[in-house]
This record gives sequence, structure tokens and C-alpha cells, in this order.
Amino acid sequence: MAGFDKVVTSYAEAMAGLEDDMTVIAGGFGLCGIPEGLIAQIKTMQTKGLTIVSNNCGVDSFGLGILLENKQVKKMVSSYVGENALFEQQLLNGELEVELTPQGTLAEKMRAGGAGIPAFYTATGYGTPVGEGKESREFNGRPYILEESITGDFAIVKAYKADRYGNCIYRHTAQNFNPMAATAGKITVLEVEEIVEPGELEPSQIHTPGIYIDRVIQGCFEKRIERKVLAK
Amino acid sequence: MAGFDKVVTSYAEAMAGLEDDMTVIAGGFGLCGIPEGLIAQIKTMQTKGLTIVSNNCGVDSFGLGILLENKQVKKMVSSYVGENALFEQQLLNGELEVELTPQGTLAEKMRAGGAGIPAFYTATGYGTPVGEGKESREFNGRPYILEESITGDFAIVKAYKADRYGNCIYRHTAQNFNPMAATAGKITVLEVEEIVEPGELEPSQIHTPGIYIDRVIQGCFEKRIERKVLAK
Amino acid sequence: MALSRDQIAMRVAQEFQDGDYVNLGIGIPTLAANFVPDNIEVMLQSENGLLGMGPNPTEEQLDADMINAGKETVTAATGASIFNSAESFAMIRGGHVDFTVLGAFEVDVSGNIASWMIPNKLIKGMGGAMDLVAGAKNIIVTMTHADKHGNSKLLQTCTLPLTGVNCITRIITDLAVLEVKQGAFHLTERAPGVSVDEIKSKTAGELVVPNEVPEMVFA
Amino acid sequence: MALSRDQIAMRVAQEFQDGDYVNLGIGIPTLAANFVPDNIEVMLQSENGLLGMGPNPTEEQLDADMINAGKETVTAATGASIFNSAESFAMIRGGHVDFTVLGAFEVDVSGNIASWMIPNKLIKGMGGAMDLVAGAKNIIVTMTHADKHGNSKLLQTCTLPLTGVNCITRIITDLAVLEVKQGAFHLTERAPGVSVDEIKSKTAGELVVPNEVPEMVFA
Repeated sequence: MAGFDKVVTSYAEAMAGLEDDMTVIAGGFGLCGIPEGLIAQIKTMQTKGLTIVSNNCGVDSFGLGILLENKQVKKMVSSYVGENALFEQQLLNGELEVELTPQGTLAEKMRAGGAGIPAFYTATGYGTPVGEGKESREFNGRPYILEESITGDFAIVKAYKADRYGNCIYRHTAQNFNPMAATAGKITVLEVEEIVEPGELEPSQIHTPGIYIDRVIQGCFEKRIERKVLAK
Repeated sequence: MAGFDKVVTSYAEAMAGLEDDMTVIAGGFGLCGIPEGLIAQIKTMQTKGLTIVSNNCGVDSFGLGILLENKQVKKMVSSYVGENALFEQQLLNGELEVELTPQGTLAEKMRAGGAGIPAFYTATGYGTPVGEGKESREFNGRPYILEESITGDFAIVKAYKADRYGNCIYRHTAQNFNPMAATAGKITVLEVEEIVEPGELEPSQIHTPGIYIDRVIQGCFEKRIERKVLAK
Repeated sequence: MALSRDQIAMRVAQEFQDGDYVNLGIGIPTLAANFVPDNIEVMLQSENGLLGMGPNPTEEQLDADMINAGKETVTAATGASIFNSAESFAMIRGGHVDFTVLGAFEVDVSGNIASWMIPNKLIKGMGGAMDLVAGAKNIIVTMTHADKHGNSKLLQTCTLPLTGVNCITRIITDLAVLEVKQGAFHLTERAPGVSVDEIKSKTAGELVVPNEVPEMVFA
Repeated sequence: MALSRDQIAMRVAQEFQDGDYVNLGIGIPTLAANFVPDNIEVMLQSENGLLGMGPNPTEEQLDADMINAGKETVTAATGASIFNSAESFAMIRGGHVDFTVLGAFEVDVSGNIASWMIPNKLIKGMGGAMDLVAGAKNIIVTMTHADKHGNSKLLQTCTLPLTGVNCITRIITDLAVLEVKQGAFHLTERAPGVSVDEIKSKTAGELVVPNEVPEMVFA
């Protein structure tokens, strides 16, 4: 009766099956709520030609930035990459493709991908470079553009606590893109601060039900702070 | 500094502004998680010609069924109305219009309405009477139909606990359609079992943020059970 | 002899694998939960917003806020999660539920299913059925092979309003197990003691019968 | 004299009403939070998933899991809620946020805004700006009236890639408050001591000037 026990004990097992040229959807906002150990494992695996879907690309030496450094990334789908000098350099060199996507559209594309919705209309980006080449249509007199959903071969997600079935909760604003990313991977891997037994999490307070999760690994997090600002 | 205190003390205040021929979106699944007092208030107000968007229409003598009895409903948008003999009778008499909508499509239409998404594609209903007259389109070789979002003049929602700002949590499966309904009303009224002070609910465990809620009222619930089935 | 409702449910339960997430419709499908083999575990999804549905409550456990999609009072199993209707159907329509088992009025050789409406007679609504047949990874239809008048429910083309198109791949009836593929029903098992001829006579749609049709095996 | 950054923020804060939900962009908009009048309360939305943003933390409160959309460490105010990014933008795009205040490179008389990209120079991305200008009920643009070379940022037609179209209705600069309507900038207030002529000379797009242009009033 091990069918629902998703806990794996090595990062190799956690990311088994990741291959060159795959698409990986990553949770996190900046350096907050990122699956640090899973990213490190991708670096260890030396997988090349990856398409990474993530709101940001970390910083130069931390988070997804280490995969850029290691030239494993072919394409980034992100809303904001301004924290990353290496990014700009690789982009200008032509080593890297980028698909800049508004933050809300990106979140909704992931959710739609997980929810079986292939496309939706949004006002965001109409009349801007984001809307170029996309169908536009009026509803109730307002113009909208058609955006298609995103799914990944893998999704890598960071949560606070998960039970062995993959039911999990996120802590504070480390939630961000993680719940949507979790739904949109063919294989979704969850790295958590603490693994608990099924039944320990209150059912109606679970943020991501275990049905979306394929593997759970206990991580060890540095939790680097990008912009430490203290009260004056 | 009363700007965020949404608590009202009378049902008349809670439903003030409801007029004939308006659209009301109601949370609840069967008799579970329904805003009993708000429904009763609509009956008291004798508002006519209402369009009610709700997964079900209660039973003959309880829930939204009392508005049917009182002939206040012009049209129902629902997925399942099989518990309601009066419904069938009024429909066959031509007194009532009905728009049968698949349950998942109904939930998504409400969510989309609240989220500024005017329309989305879904595979549900393609090739069936639900898809008739709707645009269909292929994505990745599979056909989908276009469904438009729903918003209401009012949304009536039932939660377990809310704070004065309208932040709330739902209890067990009484959650159901309530969170989506809450987002989709021009005026959203929340009837709750208990009102608490801001700060008492854990921020990351709030199901519906107060920004969606216009009025909060403390209710008194019968919580009738539609099908009591006990362990053998 | 034709299977009882319990026996159909028993045969359905043989399809499940350890770790499957399963949505069971009202009627025979729900009974399948009683026959899940001891050595595997499945988790039941109820589309009103519950993953990990437990048994019906005792009088002490009874709670009006805890119901299933059939509106019956239930409990939550250990490790359950509870969520809103949009999330529940995101799960269903996004293909995350492994099995949907549901009843039908008719199924045809194209994998179309009619299960929700009989014009001028039944106007209850489709509930979540259209979402379930559009979204689940594997769909099993359970029904009697013929209606009470002896008319086949396995047709060349459905006559009633459809619930979904090209979506049914497996049917388990009181007489047989059939695959739906390449525009035909393919007989794969028969109920113990039921002849291939009886199945043929009660199947209106094109039926492919292999040389050997094994009987269903019940443990 | 031209307003300081703090004074622009102070003027912005006068727009808010008690009970408003407000999203403040990076820079001058963020400063507006410091000048909310004592007799009203607003709740700050941070698009990474926080409604009810509190002040920056003390060393003891510091928590890597508690940041705002500018990636700065913050706290949660009493009555805050925290949610995922899809929910956060559902809130924004569904028109539930009362005010968005953001900076811009250029605004034009059609209410178009360019704020996220300078071709061949700046490729940071739009973040949530396109969603915010498409969704908020009221949008205020804050910026200096002219760039550091003296070139007007209020144009007849934006020259840079747009963030949104037909969405800006109010602009608060270091020199003036302007409404955008009927294809023109309408001057409604000027900074104390700033002449209408100076504003005219620094406004490239069509400008409508009423007979009387009151000075801004600071409490």
C-alpha cells in the first residue's frame, strides 16, 4: 500500500527522468520560495537546452541563476529578469531566448495548463508588444487577447510542510507561483522544509492537494534574502 | 477609520440595493454551505424576475427552493436541479427558464468572472447540447468550446468565520462554490457563523481575502441535511 | 448468468492500481469502493471538493458541512484534502484523476456516451458528468448491457443527447467487459456462464469477438 | 517650484479614500504609503500575493518568506491575507483593487503608457505592470514632467513600447496634476509656485488649460 507515499530520499531520485531540451516550470518569486535543492540537482545533472518557466531567473550566483551560469538554459519564460546581469549578457550574445510574459498572465497560464484550459482571454498586454501576433477579440466592448496555457515536462516546487501523500502548505509569501507550478508539470517534484504524516495537516487548509504531486523530498534551505530592508 | 469594517447588523442592510431582474450568484452545493438568512431576506423583499446562478436550486421547501415557490425566479443557471420537483413543474409550465451548465464549467465561469477573464476554452461539453451555438476550436489536436464568464449584480456567500474586513474561511465541504461566487458579485454579501477580529485568522490560511467582500453579517443556520447516510 | 450490481462493482475494482485517484459516480460505481483489493489503496475524489472521501459517518461524526457529490453525509479519510469547486474541476479537467467510473443510458462504437438527459422526460441536469468524461485519464462505464425492455445500450450511434464524444474506452456491464476502439466494441471478457451469443444478441453496435473470450475471474 | 519625490507622494496620498485597496509600484508610488492621512486607512496590495502589507521588519521580525513585489522584506499588517500569484492577479485583473499607482517613461493623450522597456537598452521585463494597468479601477501615474534632458514625458503619442492602452486617467508629476480625457491632457492643479507657462512648455501632448488652475494644497 505504498501507492500514495511519494517521499524520495535522494535528489537523484527526485529529478530522475529529466532530459536535455525539456521544459521545467519552477515555483518561486525572486529568491523567495524556490526549490533550492532541486535547482542544484539540475546543475549536477548537467542537463542542457532547458526551457525554464519561472517568474524570475534568480540572481547571478543563486537560484535559477546557477543554471544560466552553467549554460544549461536555452530559453526563459519570465515576467522580470532585472536582477540578473548574466541573463542580459547571454540574451545579447544570442545564447539565450527569452519570452517576456506579464506576471499575471504567466500565473494564469500555469494554472490553465494544470486545469485543462488550453487558452483564455485577458485584457493584459492588448495593444502592447505582448499582444503582437496574438488573436484579439472584443467582449462587452473591450478588447482582449488570447493567451495559451503552459505545461512542463517537470515542475519543481517548494513548500513548507508536506505529508507523505504530497498534500502541502506554503509559508507566508513563499507561496507565490508554487501552487500553480505544482499543477502544471507532467512530473511535479516538491521540495519541503518538513515532511509530516498524512492526517497532520487540516484537510481544508491544504494549499496544494497531493494529487498534483509525484515526488516529495525533504530539503535543506539557505533562504537567501534578496533585499533585506529593516524598519527605520 | 471604518473603511474596512464590513459588518452589517440587519439582513435588510445586507441585501440593500437588490432589485427586480437582477442577477444573483449564490454559493452552496445542494443544501451544504448555503447563505440561509440571505436567501430568506430575498424572499422577504419579494424581489421578482431574478436570475439565480447556483449549482443547484435547493429543495422544494428549503434553500433557493423557497424563491421558486414564491415565484421570484425568472431564470436559473445550474448544473443539477434534480432534487426539486417544483423546478421541473415551473420549467414545463414555461414559468422558468433554465440554462444547464456543466458543474466544472459553472465553477470556472464564476472564477473567470471575478478574475477579469471574459472567456476560456474547455473540452467539457464539446459535441453535446452544451456546445451547440458556441465557438469550437482545436488546440494540440483536441477540440474545445469557448465559454464566457459570469458576473452578478449580487453574490451571496456562506462562510464559517470571517473577520470584520471580510477575510474568511469555509468549513469542510461547505466551501464548494462559495469562494468563486464571492469574487463574481458587483456587491458580495457574506453570511457567516462567527465574526472575529482582524488578525485572528492566519493570513495564509484565509480562503477568501476581504477585498472581494462588501458586507458581512452574522447568520443563524439550520444546516439542514439533504441525505443523511450513516455508517452501517 | 448476468452479474449482480455488486459483482459489476467487484469487476470494476479490479481495474484500479495502488495509488490511483478515482472518481465514482452515483449507483454501481459507488459500490466499487467496497471491493478495492486489500493489497492496494485508492483515494476517492468527490467533485464537490473532497479528495480522500471516507465512509459515511457515525451518528457522532455526522456533520452537515461534510457531504459528497451525491449530497450524502460522509467523512474525510486520513490524508484527505478539501477545496473549492473550481479547484476540484481543475483537478478533473486537467487530467489528474486516474479513473472516472460512471453509469450511462447509452454508449456507442465511437466512444460517445449519453448519460444525463432524456428529452421531455428527465431534466435534472448533467452535474459534473460532462467535466468528468472530458477530463479523466481513464473512463469506465458501468451499466446493464440492455435496458429493462431488452434493448441494447451499446449502440452504433447514441440516440440521446450526449454527455461527451470519443471519450469512452472501457465498458463493464452485467454480461461483459468491452473495449471501445477503431469504431467497434471489442469483447474482452464475459460474465461467468454468459455465452458469447447472448452478448452478441444484446449488442446493437458493431462487435468484434476474438476466438477466445475468457470468463471474468473473481478472487 | 517643482515638487520633491516626497511631495509628489504626498499629493498622491490625497487621492485615497478610507477603505481603499491600493497597489503601489516601486519608487515614488511606494512613498505614498508614508503620507496616508491619519483619518483614513488603506490596505496595500503587493502583487506577489499579499494584501495588507505592513512596514519593513525589525531584525527580530526578519523572515525570508515574507517579501513584497519589490523583493524587499516586509511584514503583514493586522487583517492581512496571503495567497498565490494566480489569486493575486485575479484580484488585480478582476478590477477589485481600487488604485494602482505606478511610474512611467511616457504617457500620451490617449491614456497610453510606456513604462517597461527601452529597446536595445533595458530588458528587465514588465513584471506585473501590464496586469495592473489592465485591471485596476483607477490608475495614477507618477513621474517627473520631463526627463533629465528636459524632454517632456507627456506626449501626443508614446514612442516606447507600450505597457497598456487607453488606461491612464490621472497623472501626478513634479509640476502638475492632469486628467487624461477626450484625447488631451487637462491641467487641474499646479505645484505651488509653478507657472502654467512652465507646464505648457514641458507638455508635448495637447494640453487643455482652464482659466483658473489652482495650486496643490498640502495640509
